[in-house]
Amino acid sequence: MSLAVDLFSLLAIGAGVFFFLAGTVALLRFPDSLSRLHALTKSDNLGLGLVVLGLLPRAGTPLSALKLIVLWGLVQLSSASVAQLVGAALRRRGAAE
Amino acid sequence: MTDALLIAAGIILLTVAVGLVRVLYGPRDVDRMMAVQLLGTGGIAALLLAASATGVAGVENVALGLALLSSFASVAFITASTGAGKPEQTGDQ
Amino acid sequence: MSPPIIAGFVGAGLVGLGLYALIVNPEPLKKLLAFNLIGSGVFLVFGIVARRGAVGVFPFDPVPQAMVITGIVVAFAASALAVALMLRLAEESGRVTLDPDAWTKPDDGAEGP
Amino acid sequence: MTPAETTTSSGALLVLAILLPSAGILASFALGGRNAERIALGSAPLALAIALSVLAEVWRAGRPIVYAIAGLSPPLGIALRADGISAVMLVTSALIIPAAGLYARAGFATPPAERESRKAFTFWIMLQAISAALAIIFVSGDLFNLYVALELLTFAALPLACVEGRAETFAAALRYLLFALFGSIFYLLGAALLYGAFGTLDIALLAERMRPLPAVTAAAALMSAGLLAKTALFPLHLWLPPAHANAPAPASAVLSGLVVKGSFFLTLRLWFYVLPALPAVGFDAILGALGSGAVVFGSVLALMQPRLKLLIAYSTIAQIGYLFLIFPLGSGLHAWTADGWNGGLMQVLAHAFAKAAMFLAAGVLYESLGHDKIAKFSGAAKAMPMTFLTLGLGGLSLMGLPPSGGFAAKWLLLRASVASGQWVWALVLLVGGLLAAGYVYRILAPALSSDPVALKAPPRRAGEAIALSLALVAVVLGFAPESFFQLLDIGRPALATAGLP
Amino acid sequence: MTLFDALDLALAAIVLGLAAWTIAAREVFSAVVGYVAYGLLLAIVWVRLYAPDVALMEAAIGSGVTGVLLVAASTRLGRLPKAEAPPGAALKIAAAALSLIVAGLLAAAVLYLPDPAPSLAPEADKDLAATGLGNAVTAVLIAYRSFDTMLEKVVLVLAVVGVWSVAPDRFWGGAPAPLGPAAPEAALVFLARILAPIGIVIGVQMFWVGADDPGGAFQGGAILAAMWIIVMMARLAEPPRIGSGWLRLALVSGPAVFLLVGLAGPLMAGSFFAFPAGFAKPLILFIEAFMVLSIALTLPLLVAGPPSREAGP
Repeated sequence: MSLAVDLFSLLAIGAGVFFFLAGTVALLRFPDSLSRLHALTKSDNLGLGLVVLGLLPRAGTPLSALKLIVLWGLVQLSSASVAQLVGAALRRRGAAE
Repeated sequence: MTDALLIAAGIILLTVAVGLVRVLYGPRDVDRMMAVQLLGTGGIAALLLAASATGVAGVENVALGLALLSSFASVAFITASTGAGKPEQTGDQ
Repeated sequence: MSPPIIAGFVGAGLVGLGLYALIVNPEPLKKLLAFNLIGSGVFLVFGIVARRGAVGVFPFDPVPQAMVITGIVVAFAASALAVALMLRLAEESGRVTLDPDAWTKPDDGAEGP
Repeated sequence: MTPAETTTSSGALLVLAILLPSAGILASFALGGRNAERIALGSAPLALAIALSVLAEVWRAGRPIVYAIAGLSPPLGIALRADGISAVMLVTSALIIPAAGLYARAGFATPPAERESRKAFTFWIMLQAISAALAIIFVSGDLFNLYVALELLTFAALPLACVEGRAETFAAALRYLLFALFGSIFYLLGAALLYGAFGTLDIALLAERMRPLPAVTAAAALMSAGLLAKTALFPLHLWLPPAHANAPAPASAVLSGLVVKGSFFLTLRLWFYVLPALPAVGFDAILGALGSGAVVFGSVLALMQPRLKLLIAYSTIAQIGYLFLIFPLGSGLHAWTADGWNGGLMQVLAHAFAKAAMFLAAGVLYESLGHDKIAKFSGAAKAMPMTFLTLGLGGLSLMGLPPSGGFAAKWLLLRASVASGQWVWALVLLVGGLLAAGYVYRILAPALSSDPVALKAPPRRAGEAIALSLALVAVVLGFAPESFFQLLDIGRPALATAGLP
Repeated sequence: MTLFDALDLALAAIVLGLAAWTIAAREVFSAVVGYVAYGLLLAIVWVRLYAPDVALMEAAIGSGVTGVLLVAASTRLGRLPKAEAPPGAALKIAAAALSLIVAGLLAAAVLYLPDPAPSLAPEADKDLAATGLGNAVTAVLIAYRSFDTMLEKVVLVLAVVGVWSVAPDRFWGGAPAPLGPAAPEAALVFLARILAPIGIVIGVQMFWVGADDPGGAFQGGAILAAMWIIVMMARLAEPPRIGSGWLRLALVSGPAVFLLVGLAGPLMAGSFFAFPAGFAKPLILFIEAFMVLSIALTLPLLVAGPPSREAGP
């Protein structure tokens, strides 16, 4: 049982790490701001989501599990909104140029 | 398992830190901001992993606080740079 | 190397970096940033002291930590005051400078009572 | 001194001395409008009564009075401790602050048409804040509590410096703020190291546990640097002249007379109370040398100032310099130590009164002449004799001529330097006195001419009288009896150890 | 070298690197961005030092609210012409030498602190039962060193007066400028609408659990303050008029309640700022509740700056 859980955690967290890596590579290598933004938002949310998923079975109490989920939800919300805002700012700037 | 969690935390932290190169090179302010946003998320993930590995009490609350504020700086950047109705400030040199 | 020792070097480094910037950078806002760097370095020293004070079951000495919490709030208040002054100075004069000679007007007698 | 010092009788007075102005700040802020002025002036007699009671109690007890807040002794709790110098300084600030307040009633009243005005609201709250901050500085026995007090003092002094709201006052205030922030953060850094080394920030406990460690040397250097920046000791004085000279007169009086003494007082506490057990590493000579530099530099610059308020501000830099002669002359256990100590403290008091008087007089002068350019003072003394008498009496104290507190101070310092064979300080005292005579002469000489002068407004009698009475206190200090110096010695650590067989 | 050491060293290097960036950056705006990132990492450093209470403060105030303040300032000041001449080489060398000496002195001082380190942890814990609290840091702040905390709240009131006092006379009594754009993006409004209620719950919870767990009045207040700021940035609320009596009352309520309870100490428990045995925890929570309110109002007002609109009728 515990082995299976650990394996699950490791897999999820490993995948999460991969997405953070991907996000960073995108941030560094993609040619323009808008595409960097798209890649980054998706990867960084998936990354955190997978890490949270991997940690859920290890949460001691239901409350801390709930906190983890709320936390992920908050980051998801923030990240999506910020992406919109940045996108809009970029568009405005593009139009101004 | 503990080691695995710590390694994961370390990789994430280093990865997003490498992303900070964007803070250095920009070229635009939004690029700098994105790097900070990524750092925030990565920091939260690393914090959660390290907390789970070491069992330090109260770290969840810190992570929750960080999550709550993760959009804070970016929103401030955007509202400040567009707030006064002036064209967005760019970092292009 | 234990975290307190590493943090000690970070604290010392931050104070040094901040002090250098405080002296060298002429822009007031950058001086304020430098002050904040020094501040966080100082708070780290408190944090190290607190962590070194771990005894038995207590992982840290709570007294220095409480002092840092007080200090962070005061440092923020100071930053806010400095920013308010800079913005008003910019509004009144169109520039923000600490150069004392910028304000000496030769003979207008407008100085305060 | 016992480690677990507990509350002595009448110790509660010390808490009240702090809480009264603190409550005044909060009430003034909440009620707003004209209440700020009413509360500030209305509470002043009470503050003076508390200060005098503290003085009487310290004198009666013959040893410091102590209050352990929350009934918790250091190291976990905070203890307030008033010794002789605390009591005397408390009274000094309880006299000068209301004097500045009474003087300011004319300029800082809320205009009749308004419910509340920016200048009045700010001024009256900050005046009380200075009194609260100084009360803590004079009686607190805990270095972190003193840090909070230092910040309180900065946050109070700064808006006073720029309450006029002109660009140059903002610039001066900004510079002041950056120096002050540098000062408090370095002070705090030193406190962190001391806590790390000894596990307490209580002054008495620190003195007891003191032993030479790298952390102590570093803390001493860092805290001193921070405090010197706040005291505007040469070469960290750059912020002072514009900040003090551009503030309105009653604010300048408090800033120059009292506020810089706050951080000086802490420097005293640090070196004489926390660190006396440290083997001398030449710090006292360095402080004395910097003080001497300040005396010469400040005086020479004062000689060159075209405006009276700037001249007085530069003279503050010079007079602060004298204070630091207390470190080479008042430390250790020698025959001359008492003279050095008493002389340094007398200089604190004499300068506080003389400088406050001179800034207030300069304010009256400005109102009446419409300017404060020294070159155009011709004949003014005849038109406003009381003001120039105040400037003259204050100048007497600055020069160190009898009869004045300044004379007593410099005479004692001179005696100590001769007795100790440290002639260089004697030379500084003489040169400083001559230079001060020069800049006081510069103010008075043109004014005494018989040229006709046109006043824009007749001098404000009440303002003149307040300034003159402060100047008279500075003169009367010159007649301080021996018992006054005994009072100053109560609780002085060097004496406590000297008394032991 | 263990894994932890490697992680710590890496973290230390990044923190110092970011600090160096903030002072080296040419544009003030990018320096501020670096500073915000630096603050985030510092929060992690604080966790490593077993100081979650401080980490929360650093995240909320050191990085968050200070970040907003500095960002706004940098966009407004960054446009101004540079008045100052760059520093000369001699000054740079002297400053570098001085900074090196100070940093070296400090590092040596920290390295050679006595071992075993002195600590008040056992004493703080011994008296903890009397306060009814479980979080020693909260106990230090509100009970053992309550005097500091009360005075620090007075400092905050002075800071507010100080910030207001730089306003032009005609605006006295009016409101500070809005924090956000005239027409905020829909995404921002949406974010504020969702985030603020959740943040308020979390902030209140942090204050409430702060008696026993990491958190407390400062942390809770700081989070609430951040929420109010984001709501104002989305223009869902406007900065209040500084002449408002209610605002004034709420701002001083923290220190005032603290001071009054402290004054009542001799009657209740025989000493100023002492709490009566058995009744300490409710009193502490009572004081803290008002402190949360004061902090939550003070920080956003400090960010909003001096009034810049006429008071109106």
